[in-house]
Amino acid sequence: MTDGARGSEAAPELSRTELEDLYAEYAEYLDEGPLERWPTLFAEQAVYRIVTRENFERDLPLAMILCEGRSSIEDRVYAIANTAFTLPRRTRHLISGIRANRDPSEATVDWMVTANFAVFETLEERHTECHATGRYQDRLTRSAKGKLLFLSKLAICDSALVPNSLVTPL
Amino acid sequence: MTDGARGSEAAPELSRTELEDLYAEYAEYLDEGPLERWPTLFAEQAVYRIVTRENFERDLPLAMILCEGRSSIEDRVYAIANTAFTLPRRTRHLISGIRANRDPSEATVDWMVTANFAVFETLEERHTECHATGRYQDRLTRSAKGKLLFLSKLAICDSALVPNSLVTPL
Amino acid sequence: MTDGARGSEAAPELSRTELEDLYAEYAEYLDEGPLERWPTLFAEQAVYRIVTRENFERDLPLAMILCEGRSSIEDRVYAIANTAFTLPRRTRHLISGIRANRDPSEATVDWMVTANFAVFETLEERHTECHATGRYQDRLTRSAKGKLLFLSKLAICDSALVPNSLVTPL
Amino acid sequence: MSCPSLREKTGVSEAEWTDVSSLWQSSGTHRVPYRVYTDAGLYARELERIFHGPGWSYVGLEAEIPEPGDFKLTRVGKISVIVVRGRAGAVAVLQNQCAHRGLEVCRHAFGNTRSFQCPYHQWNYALDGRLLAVPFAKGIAGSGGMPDDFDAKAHSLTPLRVATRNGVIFAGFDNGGMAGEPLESYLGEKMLRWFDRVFDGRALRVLGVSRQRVPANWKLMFENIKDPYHASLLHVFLVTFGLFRADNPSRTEMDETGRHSVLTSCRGGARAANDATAQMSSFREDLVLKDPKLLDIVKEFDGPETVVMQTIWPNLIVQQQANTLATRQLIPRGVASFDLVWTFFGYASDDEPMRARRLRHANFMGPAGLVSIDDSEVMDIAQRGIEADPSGAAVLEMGGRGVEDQDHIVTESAIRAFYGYYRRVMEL
Amino acid sequence: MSCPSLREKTGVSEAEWTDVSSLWQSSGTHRVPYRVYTDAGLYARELERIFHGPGWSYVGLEAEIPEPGDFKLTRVGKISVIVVRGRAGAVAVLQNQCAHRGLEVCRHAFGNTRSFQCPYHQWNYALDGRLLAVPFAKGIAGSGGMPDDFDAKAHSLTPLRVATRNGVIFAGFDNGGMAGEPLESYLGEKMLRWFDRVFDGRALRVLGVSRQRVPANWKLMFENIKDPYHASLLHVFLVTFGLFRADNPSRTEMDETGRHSVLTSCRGGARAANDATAQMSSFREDLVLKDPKLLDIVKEFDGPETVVMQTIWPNLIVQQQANTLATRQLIPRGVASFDLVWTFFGYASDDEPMRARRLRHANFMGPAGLVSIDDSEVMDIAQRGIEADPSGAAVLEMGGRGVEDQDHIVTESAIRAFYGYYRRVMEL
Amino acid sequence: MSCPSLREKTGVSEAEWTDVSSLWQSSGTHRVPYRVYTDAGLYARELERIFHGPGWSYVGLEAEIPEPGDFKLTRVGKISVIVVRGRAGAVAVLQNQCAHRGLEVCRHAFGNTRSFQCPYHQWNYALDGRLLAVPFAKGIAGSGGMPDDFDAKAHSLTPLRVATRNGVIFAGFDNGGMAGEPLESYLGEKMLRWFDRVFDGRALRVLGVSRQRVPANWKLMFENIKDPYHASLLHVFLVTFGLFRADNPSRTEMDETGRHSVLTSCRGGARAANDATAQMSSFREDLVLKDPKLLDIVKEFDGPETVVMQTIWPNLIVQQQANTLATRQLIPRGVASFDLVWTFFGYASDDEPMRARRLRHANFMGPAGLVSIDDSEVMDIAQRGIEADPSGAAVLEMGGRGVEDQDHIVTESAIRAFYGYYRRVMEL
Ligand code: FES
Ligand code: FES
Ligand code: FES
Ligand SMILES: [Fe+3]
Ligand SMILES: [Fe+3]
Ligand SMILES: [Fe+3]
Repeated sequence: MTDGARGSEAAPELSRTELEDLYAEYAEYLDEGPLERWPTLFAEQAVYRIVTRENFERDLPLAMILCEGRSSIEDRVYAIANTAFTLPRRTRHLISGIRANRDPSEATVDWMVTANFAVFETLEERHTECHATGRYQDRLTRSAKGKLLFLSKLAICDSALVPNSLVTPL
Repeated sequence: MTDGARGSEAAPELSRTELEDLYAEYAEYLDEGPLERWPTLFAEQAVYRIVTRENFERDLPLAMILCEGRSSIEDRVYAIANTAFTLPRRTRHLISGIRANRDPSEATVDWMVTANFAVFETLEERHTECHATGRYQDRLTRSAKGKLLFLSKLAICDSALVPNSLVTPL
Repeated sequence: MTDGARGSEAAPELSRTELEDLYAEYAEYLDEGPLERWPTLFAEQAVYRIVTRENFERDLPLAMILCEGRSSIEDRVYAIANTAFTLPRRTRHLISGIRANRDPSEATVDWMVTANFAVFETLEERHTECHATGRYQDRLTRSAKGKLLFLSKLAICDSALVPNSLVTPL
Repeated sequence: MSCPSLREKTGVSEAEWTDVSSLWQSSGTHRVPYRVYTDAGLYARELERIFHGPGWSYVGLEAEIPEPGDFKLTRVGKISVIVVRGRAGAVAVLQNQCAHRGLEVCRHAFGNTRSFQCPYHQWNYALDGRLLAVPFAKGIAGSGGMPDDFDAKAHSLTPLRVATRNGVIFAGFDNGGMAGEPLESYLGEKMLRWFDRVFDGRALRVLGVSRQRVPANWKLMFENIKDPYHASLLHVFLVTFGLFRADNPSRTEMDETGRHSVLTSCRGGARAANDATAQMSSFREDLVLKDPKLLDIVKEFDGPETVVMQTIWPNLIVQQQANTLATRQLIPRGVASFDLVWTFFGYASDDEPMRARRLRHANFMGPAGLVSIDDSEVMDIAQRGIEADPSGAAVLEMGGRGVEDQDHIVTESAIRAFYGYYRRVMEL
Repeated sequence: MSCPSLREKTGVSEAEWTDVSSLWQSSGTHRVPYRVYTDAGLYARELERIFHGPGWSYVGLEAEIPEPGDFKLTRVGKISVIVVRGRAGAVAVLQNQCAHRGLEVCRHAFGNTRSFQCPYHQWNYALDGRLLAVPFAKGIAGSGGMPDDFDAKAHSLTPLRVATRNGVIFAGFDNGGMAGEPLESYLGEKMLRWFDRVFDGRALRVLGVSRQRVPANWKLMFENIKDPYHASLLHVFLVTFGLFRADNPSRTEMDETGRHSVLTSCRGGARAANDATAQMSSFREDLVLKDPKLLDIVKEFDGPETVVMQTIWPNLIVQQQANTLATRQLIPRGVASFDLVWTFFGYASDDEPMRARRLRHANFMGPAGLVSIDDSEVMDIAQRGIEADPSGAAVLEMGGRGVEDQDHIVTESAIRAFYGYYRRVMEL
Repeated sequence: MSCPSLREKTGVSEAEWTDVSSLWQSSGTHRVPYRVYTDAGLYARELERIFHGPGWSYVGLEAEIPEPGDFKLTRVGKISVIVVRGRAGAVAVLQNQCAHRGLEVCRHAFGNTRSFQCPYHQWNYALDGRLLAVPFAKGIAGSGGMPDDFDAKAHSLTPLRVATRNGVIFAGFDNGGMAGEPLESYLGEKMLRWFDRVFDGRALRVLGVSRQRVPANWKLMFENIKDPYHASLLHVFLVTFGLFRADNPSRTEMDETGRHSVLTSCRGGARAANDATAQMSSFREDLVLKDPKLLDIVKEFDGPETVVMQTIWPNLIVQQQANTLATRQLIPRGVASFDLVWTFFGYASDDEPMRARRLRHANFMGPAGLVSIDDSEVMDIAQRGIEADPSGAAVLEMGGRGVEDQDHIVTESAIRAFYGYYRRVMEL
């Protein structure tokens, strides 16, 4: 009995729990905080983007959030927490169908990972609502110390229409 | 340390990742397409049905979708894509609580699998909404080549009331 | 290749599937019934609580449901089924991001587990709606016979505002 | 009010009350002003005059409640009613509103009971609606209780008038003491012939229920079924497999009031392309099913007709297409929404292959139907298109401007006839 | 407008404005026309005359905002207000609407602040509502700024009148300069006695807040609490464990206007079946709790009463049942919705076992309460049952047709008294 | 009607129709009655007179539909329209409503087509809206079909009048045959200067579209952009990084009607604290970006202005901030909701670094914009604050009570000018 990611011969070093835990931490830092821990899941040169399916399918490059590098991700976190005016809100990320494939284009130890997400949002005096659903298309790598990190993360929103504001990253 | 499905002695050959991946692919082919890949997850004699909890509990046989065999599943896919008039829409399947049990009634290598699902739908100019939630009651088998396939799949919808149309399978 | 929970050296005996199955059973007994099986997932001295994020963050002890011990959990189940008047409804639990950590404060074989949940509810003549989202903060232990059980379970609701009634536990 | 949800804020209903006297600009019904699909005031009048009015509404099949005490919940217009079989076997239809303080006394879609008990104070009603018991009506230890002149007989669950024909149950409210027209004359001879074709007295077997909430005005559903013209164009599946085609022999018939109608068609043999199919971009000569079982159709009724769709004012469609039989009940849910409740059935005498066939053919119909999905999608964008600008009017001139029966499908005659009756009832 | 969502399309609100002069067909209040639960026009009048009118509305407990600068948000009717403790310790209640362009200046349910600053242009308000600062009021480098005659004093956060009694905070709007009746006379002597039973001057300790949005008209909540009749029937849990039973000594008392009332009951010892229980299908002699701690109740108030439920017009219920104490505040959210906000509390002097007991007994109440869940579920189907057909009227004849105090539970007297006052205020 | 969802029950819209003659208590526009943001009747009048009226509405950029047959869907007011490039290259704007029975004939946000075909009966329309084909118009085998006098020319997709300027497309409805004012005189010379600054005739390249549904009245969006006062206070990000500051040279200009306006500002060099920043609690001297690329701004337009925000009545904002360029289109979605559609663009001649820079600067704007998110959040609580109590009025006295151009940011002059025109058009 085995528990390998697909093509387990080629990538024997990615365990199911390690993969699940990365996404669990990702959701935890966004939903529970502290938000400042969220950038620690990204590699230094990581690119993080949120796009709509509409732009994605029309090959238009616009992103709702575009961070080029972990520094830029940290700036976004700082801005959300310190410069932006936002109403009290809480998000909840549900992520399922996490599936890893060894990246065939890379000699390094990288994986392509896809997953489905649903993000719920709760505002004061209002019921919890579905804020966005969509698809992650990610690339993972390992730090020198062996920590699993996002080398890139792309969140593709199903809806072209945001319910007012997109404050917390998807 | 082990990662067996329940009763791991009896079914040592089903890994956690293989099980998760099957459902991840199932969701992917429905949500991301191409829809034509979706029938490839079913065995040739597979029965696929979507029923409401209401009919299910009253022992009424009516299905909203009834496919008897992979050919029939392929016909459904063809009809959705080619003969049906449907509005532009996008679905998102979240599946959790996937649990496999060795099928006690079979000598062959079969598993009974249950899971919970929530399917979201997004239409043009509208926000993403929860379209259906429910329960999968599935049976898995292996093809001669060892590929994990649905021998039968039953989706039981919690709501008796469909929000307009049920276009994409659950 | 390994499939250990985090810190697998310290807690080699918790497999991924065993962890997933516990939460799958938890959801199944609540959503599919029989509800009477739900208390069997708790240790005898287990504490079960549902609180709102609002009270939790203000350090207020009020719980919407407070069960001190499995007997008390069984009383709750009995009351829902036998003494309470409730409208026909069906719930669906989606749980993701299940993450286990060895409990550092305990010499016994205990784990701290966190996860995100979304619970949907369907009433007669109405569409399925998101009823609650939130966070589980649980502690697991093993019975003498080795069965994995909840030693405590805390469900923290994101919304302070319940859509009418909270009938089925979260 | 501070809105509880982002979504709701957008839902401001722009009730556009119309000056009804000037609504219909022309005589006849070859134009239908779009306001009839969007105006909240007209909708209120429809509920009053049409759904809660003197006619007969379909409420179910006797086969759904075969045993004494069996009941189902449904609605006549917006009013919740219980359809229940009494101890002696007779069917009653009761308003589902407690005579005490208005609760829905019954909350289950289907069930079996000895009596209906309101949860609030346990007032108990017989299966015919009579108030049987009021707890503590005589007080406790001499204190309290109902007044001596309290007359239990005046506080029953309001019964509706009921009529059944060959296993189909209709009900209606009493309006000013009028008992209502007898069901048979209400349906009329012409319609009875077709009604009795499917409901011929054989025992029915219910296969299941499907429900969908369509985001459109209820009349769009009736128009759809009364419109043979669309079927040959919209429904690629039907056309391609010859289940319905413009060049098949077809008829549209109305009762003398125009409120009911029937559409029949006779499937031909060949799937060949011809003059008519040349006009149909819907026709796909090349399409072949991998699993031909779906088209394994057995002739089961006399006469050449292979499709019969009957619409009965104000809330019933009777469907026979291939070997799938169903009633479709309309429940209005506001000016821009209705529930469509499909009850699929066969006959108790069906053998297993026929039962399996009916279930297989049910793939054509319902919320996921290979055919009917086209209609629910179309109704959605019909309502949206109309709401965006309800100042115009639909143009119903296919097959002329009259309301006569027709022996072809290139006509909107049945829709015009429907609106002729509608104008009279609504006084528009 | 093209509707953004399938769901919303069904939400067309059928505002059925009623001719109020003919609404109430009879004198007295043994009939309550269902339109009072469904009519948007009457609801607008309720907001104006009842919630935003001259009375006193509950807004919170002093223990919720113990320190200077502590604040909470709530609503009086549909108007958002800040309840805040000033530097000097006095409580103010301020309308949460910026004097500049109307924003909610405060967005947090609870907190502590030195001042309220509107995010839009940073106008800054003191804890008593005075406008302290307008950025750039004098312009920049001699350009712009507010006119010379701009009077900051005329642009404060509107303060409400405030009254407190033993730690409970009430507020009200000034209507035409009227200061409002003093709180004590507003409550009246009879009610004060019961009010002071729980709020006896001891320091309170808040245990937590629960909130539920009930899909029903707000008056159904008051009726429910003023209705001892239902408690002995609906609440199987209460009845079975003797927490409330028809054969327990009970009283219903009203103030002289009929707007407030109190329901008291005295738990007996034995759980035995008897004459009264024979009439209760709710009674389950066999039911035993596996964990009896839930029924470990300690007597803590003088007098024999074990349950006291007080309703104070227009938005407060004070609950004492077993050892669970709570205020329940009603916030109307439209004609068919209200928020019920429960503030559970004990006394600062409670020892740990009592605190634990109160938290345990809180299982009876709130959105998941073993008792109160029956009520929220019942209100849902009350509203649905009434909306389906609002042409009728509730029948309130239990215990006669009068509005007197009663010493038993078999009565709807307090509801009739409530509607008596309602008719006068609403001029119906 | 029995509500289908708990949520909807709370959505009862309290349409508070106002006596318009007494709405505006004062002359001038230094007060704006809150009812203009909440009243359903006024909203209906706005749709009729403003959005569906004689002016010019923005509908898109030519670069969005570069090729013949390219189309996009959008809305003018609440009316769905197709913006399409014809075979010969000319742009047409067509009402998206089938001339037969009102369906939306086009369902895709963007696409390319040879003609528009309605799914229901396959009526086929040319790219200029002409009805090309009606299937079975001549019947089948001599039966049915359209009447002989059916005039296809009278049943086209209604075309709107269209005007373009330097790649920007405007459209409007014909009102009583009036062709509408020419676009250039509609914009006016003063506004054209700024309009042509960005739209200077260079080919545009679309970078992408963002859409957000804001739970607020549409006018709050225009107020926001016409309000330089808030920018220096609310937008900490802007202020801190010197992208917009109260002490930067700034101007507000209006066209002669007051309906359009432009706000310009010139970024200074130093980020130092000074007199003005002392008044800004928004200023954070210590804040430094870890990734300074975001502030790598290249000067690309003549003149000292670094920010130019132009508002064009009734539905367009043209944004230039740093190197991010966008049109923002307003689509009203009810009295308390509007869609904001952002089309980000650059020039076809941009080199790759500039393209990358524009995409990077797009982080400032849109639904997740580091700057604009402040505005969408503020509009939410503006609407909520106002709805809670719409009896008051906004106070617009910053920079006096007049409507003149201003050369500083401490003014609400442009908002007052906007409402001056609004009062005239709305006859309030
Ligand atoms: S409301 Fe039905 S018994 Fe009282
Ligand atoms: S709206 Fe509050 S300061 Fe301007
Ligand atoms: S409605 Fe468009 S073709 Fe008939
Ligand atoms: Fe059809
Ligand atoms: Fe109660
Ligand atoms: Fe701004």
